[in-house]
Amino acid sequence: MSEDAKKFLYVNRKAPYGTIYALESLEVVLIGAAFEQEVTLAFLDDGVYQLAKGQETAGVGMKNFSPTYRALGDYDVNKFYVERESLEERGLTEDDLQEITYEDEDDDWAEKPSIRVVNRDEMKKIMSEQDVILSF
Amino acid sequence: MSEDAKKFLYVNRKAPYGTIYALESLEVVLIGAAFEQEVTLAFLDDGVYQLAKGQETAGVGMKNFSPTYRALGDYDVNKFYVERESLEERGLTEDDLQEITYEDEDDDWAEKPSIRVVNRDEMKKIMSEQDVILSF
Amino acid sequence: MKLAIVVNEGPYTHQASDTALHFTRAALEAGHEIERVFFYHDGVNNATRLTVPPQDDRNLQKEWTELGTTHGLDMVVCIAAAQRRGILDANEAKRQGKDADNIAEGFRISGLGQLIDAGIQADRLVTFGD
Amino acid sequence: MKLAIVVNEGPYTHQASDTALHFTRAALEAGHEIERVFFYHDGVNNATRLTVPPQDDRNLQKEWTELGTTHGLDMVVCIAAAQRRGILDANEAKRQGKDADNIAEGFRISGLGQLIDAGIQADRLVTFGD
Amino acid sequence: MSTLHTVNKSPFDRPSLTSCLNHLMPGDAVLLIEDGVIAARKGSAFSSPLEAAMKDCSVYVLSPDSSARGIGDGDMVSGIETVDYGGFVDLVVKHDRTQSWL
Amino acid sequence: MSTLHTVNKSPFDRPSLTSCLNHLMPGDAVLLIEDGVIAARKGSAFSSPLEAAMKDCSVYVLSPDSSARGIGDGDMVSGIETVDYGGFVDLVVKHDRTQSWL
Repeated sequence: MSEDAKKFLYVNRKAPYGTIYALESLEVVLIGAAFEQEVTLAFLDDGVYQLAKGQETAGVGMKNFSPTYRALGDYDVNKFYVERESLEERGLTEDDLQEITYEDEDDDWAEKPSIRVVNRDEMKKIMSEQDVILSF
Repeated sequence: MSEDAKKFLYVNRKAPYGTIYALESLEVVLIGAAFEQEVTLAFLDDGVYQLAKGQETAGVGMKNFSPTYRALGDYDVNKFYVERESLEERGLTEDDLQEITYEDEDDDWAEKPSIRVVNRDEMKKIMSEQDVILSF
Repeated sequence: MKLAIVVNEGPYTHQASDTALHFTRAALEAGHEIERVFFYHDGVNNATRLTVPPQDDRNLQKEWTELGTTHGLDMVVCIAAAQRRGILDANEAKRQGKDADNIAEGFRISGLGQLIDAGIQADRLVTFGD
Repeated sequence: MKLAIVVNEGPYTHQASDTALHFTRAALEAGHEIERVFFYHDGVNNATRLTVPPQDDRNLQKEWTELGTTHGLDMVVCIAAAQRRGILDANEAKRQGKDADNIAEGFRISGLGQLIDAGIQADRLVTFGD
Repeated sequence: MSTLHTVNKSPFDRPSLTSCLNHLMPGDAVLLIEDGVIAARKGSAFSSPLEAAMKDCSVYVLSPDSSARGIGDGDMVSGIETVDYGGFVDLVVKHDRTQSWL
Repeated sequence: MSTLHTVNKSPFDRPSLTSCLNHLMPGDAVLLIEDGVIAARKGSAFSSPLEAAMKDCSVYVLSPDSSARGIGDGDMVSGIETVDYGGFVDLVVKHDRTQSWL
């Protein structure tokens, strides 16, 4: 990553499928990964449902794009911050989210979890450290 | 009004200008007035702002359509039910709404108020008495 | 039973069009009659033949057109809402001095009266929106 | 200062396009540079030249086109979002086998990379949406 | 005479479910569709209001929508019934009117 | 280093204002635009949260939007400042980043 890389934050606050924002946010993340910037994803409010385990979309006739989140590690996108308070309000725990990992090149390619559940105060600090915030 | 007229309810729950639903709801009401059905308008949640007094839209460059509500009496649309609880939550009272009247043909064309502030229980009863409910 | 369907949002952005399509199919399978499908607000955007969704995604305009033509559905696009959003048939394009039109097969452009009329004629009216 | 503007909703249905237009005008008046205006999601619908808003209403496509051509703004419509929603230029129409196009003057169709690039180049990025 | 109410938005994102529940009459039915199914997940802030509503109303979930969002039948507040699109049609037919809480 | 937060939805219709206020850092500013101005009306359920936020953050309202919704300057929670589109641009420039709570 270059010295003058900017910090990009993608803020995801909407549930998948009911609206297209989650999918079209993911499309930006995929394209953005080629730009060698520092990328962070935030999932809060209903956005936490984007990472829910066991999504089955055959019945609604829409494409299940949840596996794509698991591929993001290969593009150096491995900072997925999920807000704990948002999970709790919705009756969800970290176990209800799919497992997403990446291989850490700085640690002998050890497999590490991409998802980090943080509380609201940590999330607010993460938000305050960005250069560019894209909201979906 | 014919014997077999249906009862149409227009449910308005969104603020004006931020989205087009309030304006396009009003356009349906205007066209619908020609159909000799029994028409009732319900304003609840942010929909109560559609009737707010003193709307000035020059700054946003949009057409101020609030005067049109005052013309509906001429088309026999004179039942505007506004939910009291929705007003109160928003810090509004009936005095913050524009005055809308109609002439009652069954009472020697006496001028009467079209707006009736009702509580939630009355609103729920009004909703339950309709044939067709159009939601905006 | 006679059902009227109202679709208030465009394809893909909101799920409303998908749900309305699945509902309409299920109603036809159950032997009900569809009085009319009325497209209002951004729902008029379901009627453009210019969409090119990704290969691995559904094509909602095509699905509506196929369902409509197979079952002879009356699929009406509100003229006022359509003009605001740039959905035109050949007649409207000519009348408005536009050099192209974009309406898809199976849809017709008409007035809001068709929505009220659907409410009067149908036994039930169901709205799908944002 | 260099500003990037993102418009995520179509005209009329949401106020986002109006606010973005007023904001962009004010930024130009204050002497700022507009790095790019990027239209994403339903925002691509601002770029159809087929809209016919009522006579007494504003014409948002025309206002964008005028502002863009007057000030030489780079107004980019996301290609993937545009294809899903039926916004095409002549090249895309040909490539996709469509018999019409609808893009308005002043807009160009390009990839999502232009959004990221705008974020990198501009000092500030402001998003207008639903 | 009863009403089928449809709610298509998450109760965390819109007031539609809350407004809907505030306007139910005994014997009415609520059908959660699209993002509205998020309300059905047990242990959420909306479990209690739904349970209260089920005292004199029925609550249904459109199962293709709950499946899409990873909400299994066992994850739902007990007492909620699932229907498919055909069941949605039956509910519309069975009730005298449909009110969509958009 | 501070952030300008914009909120364009009514706090009664979306959780955006609440989420925004929950993620403010001291010195940040909140600008209410479009239907977001509904939060500014005094005596509403959101007056207290806004007053609390104003202890270490600034709150602004885009006046063309409040005027459109019939909310006069005297109708607003005290301490809120109004700006026009030019003032909106100045706020964007003055803060290090803009976060839109959509």
